[in-house]
Amino acid sequence: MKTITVELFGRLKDQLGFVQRRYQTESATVADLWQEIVSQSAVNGKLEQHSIRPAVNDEFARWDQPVSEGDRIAFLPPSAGG
Amino acid sequence: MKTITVELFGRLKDQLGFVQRRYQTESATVADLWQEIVSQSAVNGKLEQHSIRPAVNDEFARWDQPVSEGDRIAFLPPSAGG
Amino acid sequence: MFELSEQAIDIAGLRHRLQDPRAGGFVSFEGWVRDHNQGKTVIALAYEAYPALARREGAKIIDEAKQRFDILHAVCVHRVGQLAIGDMAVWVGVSAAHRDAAFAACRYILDEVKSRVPIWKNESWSDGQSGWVE
Amino acid sequence: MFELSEQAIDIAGLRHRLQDPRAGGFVSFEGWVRDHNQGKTVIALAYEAYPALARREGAKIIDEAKQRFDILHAVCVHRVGQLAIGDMAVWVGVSAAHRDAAFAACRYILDEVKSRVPIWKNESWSDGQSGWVE
Repeated sequence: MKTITVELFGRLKDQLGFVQRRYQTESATVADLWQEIVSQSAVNGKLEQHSIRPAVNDEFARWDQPVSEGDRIAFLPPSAGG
Repeated sequence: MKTITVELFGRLKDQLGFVQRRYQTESATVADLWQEIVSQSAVNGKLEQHSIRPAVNDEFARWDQPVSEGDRIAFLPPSAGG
Repeated sequence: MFELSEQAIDIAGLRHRLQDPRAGGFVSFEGWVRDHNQGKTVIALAYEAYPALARREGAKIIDEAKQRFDILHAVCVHRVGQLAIGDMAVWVGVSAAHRDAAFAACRYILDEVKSRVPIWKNESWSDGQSGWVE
Repeated sequence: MFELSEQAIDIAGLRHRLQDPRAGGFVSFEGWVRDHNQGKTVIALAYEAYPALARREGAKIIDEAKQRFDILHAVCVHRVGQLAIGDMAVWVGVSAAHRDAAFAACRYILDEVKSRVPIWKNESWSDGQSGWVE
């Protein structure tokens, strides 16, 4: 069991109902963690993985990146700056 | 014989040695007038008609425009703004 | 230089970073908050950023522009927080010896910032609703 | 709006002519006097215009840009008289609902003004000479 922090941005905060949360997880990869979070939520709809980009410890990350103890893992919807 | 005013801009002032001058001319068209001015000058070189644009009374004009009494006729080298 | 700003973007202060005796052209873009979007009347909006990532990705885009185009200086600043109609949301300024490079680099920076820098927009509409716009 | 100016171009005064609640993008170009041109070191320059024709041709270019591109406002001011290195020789500003039109129209106005508006440039070089540059 690893303790990590999950951060959400933009619409994901509304869809999943939190901004930042500490998690106890056994997920091996970032993708597994995302599926775990989505499966625990009541929300359907636009939570498809392909529209989301993960970041780990303030760096863009791959979905297959391993989850390590103490990681700060963020999920980002498409950018909409400008 | 018509009395007109000729105005020069940019390098033409240096090449032909004046800025503005009253002329007595029998030239029928703007092109004839240009040839008359060039033939009276000592300058050779870049006085080819195709690089010059004429204007009559503050409007761009055609080379075959007739010269009328009282006209203000300007000869403009290529623009170099910006 | 790429920055996030919680205050109104100070163009005068930024312009002098772009001045250079070798520069013949300067192109700038300003994104303003407009009063309509996707058929709705917008009354205000808020930008949220992921600051650490946004700054790093923004700096990377500026570097890319300097490598791809023959420019002298490039700056981009993006507002975060609450904005009103007419407020400046983003500013991009580029100076170069020649205008072609300045136009191309300004456009490149703007397009890349919009698509790659993690910033999100929450609009407030005239019907009392609000929502995230992507 | 197209103008010739014998004084330094006042950007702040011009920008407010382009503001509009419908505008989402604003693109501006500034032409600066640079310290070199065609292999020579430039120390100063002077712009001469044919004022009546320049104003009319400039206004025509602004109208063309408004017809060709989906823009809201467009302004161009060109300096005449003596300028030093770093001085602004020309300013073009365009506001539009969307950035594509603003970029395209700004570029169009600049290119057309450079080639069509009767203005000429006399450069002073570091060798003590000066001459008309086309």
